Amino acid sequence: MAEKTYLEAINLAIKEEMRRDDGVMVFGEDVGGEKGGVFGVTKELAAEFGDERVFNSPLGESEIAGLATGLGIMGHHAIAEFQFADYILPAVNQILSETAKMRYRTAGDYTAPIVMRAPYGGGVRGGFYHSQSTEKIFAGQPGLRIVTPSSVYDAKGLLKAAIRSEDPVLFYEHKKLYRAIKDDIPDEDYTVALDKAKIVKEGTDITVFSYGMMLQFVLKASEKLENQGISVEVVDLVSLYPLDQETIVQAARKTGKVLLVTEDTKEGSIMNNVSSVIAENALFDLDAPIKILAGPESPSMPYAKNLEDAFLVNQDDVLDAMVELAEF
Amino acid sequence: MAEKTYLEAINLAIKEEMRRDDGVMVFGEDVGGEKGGVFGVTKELAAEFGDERVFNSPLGESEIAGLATGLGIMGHHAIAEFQFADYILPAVNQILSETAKMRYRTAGDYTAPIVMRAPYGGGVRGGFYHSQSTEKIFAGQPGLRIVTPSSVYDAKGLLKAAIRSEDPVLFYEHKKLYRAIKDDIPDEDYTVALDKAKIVKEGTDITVFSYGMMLQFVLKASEKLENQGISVEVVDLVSLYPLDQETIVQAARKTGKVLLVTEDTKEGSIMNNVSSVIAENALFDLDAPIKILAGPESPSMPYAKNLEDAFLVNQDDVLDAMVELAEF
Amino acid sequence: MDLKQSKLSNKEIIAAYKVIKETRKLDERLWQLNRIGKSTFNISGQGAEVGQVAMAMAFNSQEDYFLPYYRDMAAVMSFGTTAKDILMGSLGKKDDPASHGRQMPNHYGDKANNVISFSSTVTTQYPLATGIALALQVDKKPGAVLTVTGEGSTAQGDFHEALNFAGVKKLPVVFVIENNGYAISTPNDQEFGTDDLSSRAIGYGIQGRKVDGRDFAETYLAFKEAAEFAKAGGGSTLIVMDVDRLTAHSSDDDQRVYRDKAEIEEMKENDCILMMEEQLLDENILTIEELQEITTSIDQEIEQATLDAEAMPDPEASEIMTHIYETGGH
Amino acid sequence: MDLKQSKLSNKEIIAAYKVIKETRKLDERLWQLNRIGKSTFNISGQGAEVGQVAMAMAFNSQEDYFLPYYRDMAAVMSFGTTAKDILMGSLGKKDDPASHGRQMPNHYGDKANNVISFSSTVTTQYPLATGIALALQVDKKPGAVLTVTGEGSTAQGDFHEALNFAGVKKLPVVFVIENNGYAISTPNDQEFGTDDLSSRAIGYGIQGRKVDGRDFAETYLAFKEAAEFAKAGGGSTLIVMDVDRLTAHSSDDDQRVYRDKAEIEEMKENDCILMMEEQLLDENILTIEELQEITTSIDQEIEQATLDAEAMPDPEASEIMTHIYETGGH
Ligand SMILES: Cc1ncc(C[n+]2csc(CCOP(=O)(O)OP(=O)(O)O)c2C)c(N)n1
Ligand SMILES: Cc1ncc(C[n+]2csc(CCOP(=O)(O)OP(=O)(O)O)c2C)c(N)n1
Ligand SMILES: [Mg+2]
Ligand SMILES: [Mg+2]
Repeated sequence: MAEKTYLEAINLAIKEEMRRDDGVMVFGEDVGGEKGGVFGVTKELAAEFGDERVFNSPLGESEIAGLATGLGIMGHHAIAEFQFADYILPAVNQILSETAKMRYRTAGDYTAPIVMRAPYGGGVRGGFYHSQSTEKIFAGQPGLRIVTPSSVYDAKGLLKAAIRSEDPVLFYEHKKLYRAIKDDIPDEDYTVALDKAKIVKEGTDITVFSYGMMLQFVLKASEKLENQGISVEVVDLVSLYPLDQETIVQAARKTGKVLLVTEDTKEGSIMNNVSSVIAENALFDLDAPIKILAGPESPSMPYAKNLEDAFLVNQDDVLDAMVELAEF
Repeated sequence: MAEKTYLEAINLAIKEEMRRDDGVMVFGEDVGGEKGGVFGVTKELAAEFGDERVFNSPLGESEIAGLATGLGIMGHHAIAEFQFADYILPAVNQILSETAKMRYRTAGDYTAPIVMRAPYGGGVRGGFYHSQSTEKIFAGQPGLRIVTPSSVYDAKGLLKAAIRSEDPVLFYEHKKLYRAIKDDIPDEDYTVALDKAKIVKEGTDITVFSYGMMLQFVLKASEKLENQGISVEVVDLVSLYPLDQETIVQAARKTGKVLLVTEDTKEGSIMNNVSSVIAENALFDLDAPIKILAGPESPSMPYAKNLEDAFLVNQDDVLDAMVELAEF
Repeated sequence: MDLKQSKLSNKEIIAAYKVIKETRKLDERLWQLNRIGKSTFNISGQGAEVGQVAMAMAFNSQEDYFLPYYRDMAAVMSFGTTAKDILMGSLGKKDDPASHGRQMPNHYGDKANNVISFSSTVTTQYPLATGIALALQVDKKPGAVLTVTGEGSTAQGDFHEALNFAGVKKLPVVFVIENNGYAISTPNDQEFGTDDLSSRAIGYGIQGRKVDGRDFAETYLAFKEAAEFAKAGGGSTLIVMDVDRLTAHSSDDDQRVYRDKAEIEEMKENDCILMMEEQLLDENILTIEELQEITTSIDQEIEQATLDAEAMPDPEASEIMTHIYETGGH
Repeated sequence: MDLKQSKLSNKEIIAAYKVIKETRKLDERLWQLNRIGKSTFNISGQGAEVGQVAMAMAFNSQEDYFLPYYRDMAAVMSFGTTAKDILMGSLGKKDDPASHGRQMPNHYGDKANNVISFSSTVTTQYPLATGIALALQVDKKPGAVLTVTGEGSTAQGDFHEALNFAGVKKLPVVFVIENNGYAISTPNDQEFGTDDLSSRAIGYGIQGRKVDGRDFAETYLAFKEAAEFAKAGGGSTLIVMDVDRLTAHSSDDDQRVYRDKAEIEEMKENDCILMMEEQLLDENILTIEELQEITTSIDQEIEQATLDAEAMPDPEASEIMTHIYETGGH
């Protein structure tokens, strides 16, 4: 066991997979050379694996996605970094039209076994274009997987699984978690399933689903509530698309009271998909409306401190919503 | 009153608005000259309004969106056509990063009062890239409106409202409806609200929400059911984003049995958003799970006839789902 | 240019001609199948066959990779795809190598012959081609990559992003623009502000060439040079190949609406295949009888291929839920 | 080139210099505010001020429109935005004309001075600029459009799509690439395969120019010509302006990690402002005392502007639900 941050766990996963498989390549804006990414996630990789396998791409995200997909067709498990999840948008066409459909449109003759990493989420004073949760835009494209780790353990194991997967995986990393969470993780090789939600805490009174930074708030709140005698089941979605419907439905049934927490704007967010799975499959087990706690219906996170604070769901909001649901 | 097809109604709306407002311009791939669009929606416009106001753009969708937005900033109510809703994907970055956020990010100093038209939907043997329902990709961006007309009356009135609106509007047109539906519509000028769902048929036993081609199936099925003594409330969503929550919740409450019908793939579709509005606001009024009838969780509509047939939700599927819900 | 200036043997030239002619005949058959409702779509390369085959002959489907676009039937056939394969695609058959009945007609792909699957969304193949080429480069493999798009489609951002990257990495790619004068109904002067798209190469630090795709030898030589340059590590070349679009844009279009009658007539009179046949006779590569024989035997082949393709099984409805993920369906 | 070769009057040159110097001083203040935590971000144009002001002077904010990028503080100030305005942006104040506290610092915009709002997503302003220009053209208005991006950002598809369209319509736009050698840590040779990005112009049928942004007169004359050409209906020009990036990419970066110490040193020695000041003295446009006076008065202005900006109200939290739609909130 060794203590690592979320960021270090990701860096380590890439390193170990690059050692294991010569075909793995890493590229994106500023990921190579001495810089190793604007967050430092790919630090030391160019030094260890050389400039051919780890390199800076020019500043074009559509090309980054197409390049990765082409490499994938040739059998390379390529890892492309989008500098911010906001900047994956120029690549939407490549990802939806090519990457996601390659296997299906050739009945398996060609595939794109690649990983596209994207740091998402707000609360870093990054304003409109460094704070967004863009995962929802891709959620609804069979052929594609979208996952996000919300713990240090998962950061490493999930990324390893993504790299080894024969499916294209959008790997969302919460940028606020990079240095905010630390944990002891095994030294041995392990992976985390790409398609399974995780019950991170068992409970009997209410069930809360979340991921990313918000999950930290949920976990803290549930500890508090535990002291007040309220038992909270906490589910980390892990797979944002396709959803792990089975685990979701079971966890919702267990308590009959469901809260979904996301920092994204409510309408259109991943949580709508979760809610509708529950409403279709567990309706008669519910004792309360399916509540979604989300960001405001406003375009994006503003820069001014008080505006950002007003925009971002916070620890108190989460606690209040959980209490309210428990008391319902 | 005059009988028009859905396509003619759209053409007429543009013509009338161009006569009313000199600032309205029309462009997109092949929309100008003698061709007037691959579906003929913009026929005769170049002849009447000249090549400066109606023109063929080069084949670049990001430019089309950026151009429209720039014109919008200068006060032009521009109408951009994306040849197929599948080909709006290269423009996602412009639309989400610029168009949708322009008003908010300048606190109203700059706005983009434009319309972006996109023919969507399947059942035309168009295969993967001429059949998709891409509206979901944009549903979740405050600042943007997404609407779609599902009747001839609305095709004209809704487009007029979109052109006059000071908000950017994605105007989705179901390509299968272009020539499939005809109706008498008023000769007088009228508009249809951009933000209101419509109860297109009142009923008391079940409530079915839909739009596009699927709504036709719902309407036909509900006539049949009416003969069998089952009374169906049919709601045309009209506004796909933001949803008209009030009308949706009321209509769901009215019967307590809700079916949502879309031809899109289920998870991530607009219907998830509708479901979650109902599950949050009308849960205790429900007498049945919120059922979504949708396309399969498969990447896109294939070409071979039997594959397309298997993929597309059809009249029988709709009828069966409605009967099942009524009998629940 | 004389055909023989290509430095190809008569045998090779005749083989090329056969593919050209077969493609034309096959395309005519596809239009028929469309008219009688057996396929719902056709988009054809009539007027581009000579250039396409000359282009493809500079590559080989063992080590090179081809990312075509929808008009590239002749080029794809040169890479090894058969008439029956293509017919299966148009008829939506299970054994269609391009997509197993999933994609529209003319969306080529053929793993056995290194032809990579094409989507309808134009120019996405350019970035993909850079990925294929980078794999060759990093894996120290000998091949080069050929990729094609239409001149209208060069307006896409992907065109630029791919060329830019290819220039940085000196990738072994030959990027081709088939310029047939129109993007559906939109003529060249509404598509771009230059008369010579190959002038774009310089801005990426790659080679630029312009060839007349109606001229077999000129086209072949240009591509041969570009392919060799790529394989020798010189980097990419952008080649603009002028061709004609003898037909409407597709079976959903009628070009008489937006093109002059005279322009269409003239183009038909200068049909590249007629010109090549004249050359074959003039240069004594084939006699008129031999030409006739070739035509007859192609007719028979197409007939047989059609029967064979029609007899093949359709995909099963349940296949819509297969090959979505590694594990199958959802 | 001598400053006077610009054909500008001494008065105009001095006015230009004042903006240049003020920008530098203001930027230094912004770094301070960042270091003490009053703003959380700064991205600066140090090393580009001379070129930017020379560029902007060829336009006027009555009839022309400017779509800048984040390093364009000097140019934006030439268009009329004040130090206080910019400080309000960095401090996230309600009256910040760029975004009313909504966007990050250095995301310029100023309706009163025809400066159009900029987003962080690079190069989206290029297509927007074509829309502004087309409106001018169609509405028969006299102005031209100036838009700028960084050299790394030219790899975006939007760069290409916009230039392509501008070429077709002969739009009155001057497209600018500020080449400071790096995109964050990525040097020119990893960004594109050419030494001369202005060679891309020809492929779009527009004019291409390359200028040394450290040379005031050369830069001004090139832009003047391009602006006049645009306004005369000649169409667009692409101008590559070489500048330096004296600072790190932004306050989140440290360029010593990836740039040679010597390279940084040399650049600092050749600081464009020092060079211009030498010229001002050499050409007897200003005396050393006058230079000193200007600096002193700018220091005072910046001081006052900072106090003024800090005293301005913050936006109210409730504003996050305003200006979303025509009707206000959701
Ligand atoms: C991204 C995208 N936008 C629009 C279309 C619709 N479309 C199909 S072909 C075509 C014209 C292509 O013209 P060109 O590139 O000149 O090729 P040609 O058909 O003339 O060979 C258009 C607009 C598409 N397939 N993809
Ligand atoms: C579409 C997009 N991708 C990535 C980024 C992140 N990013 C911001 S600035 C920058 C480098 C820009 O380099 P260049 O264009 O040379 O401008 P410079 O900063 O050197 O002036 C990058 C990668 C972005 N803002 N937008
Ligand atoms: Mg063409
Ligand atoms: Mg730069």
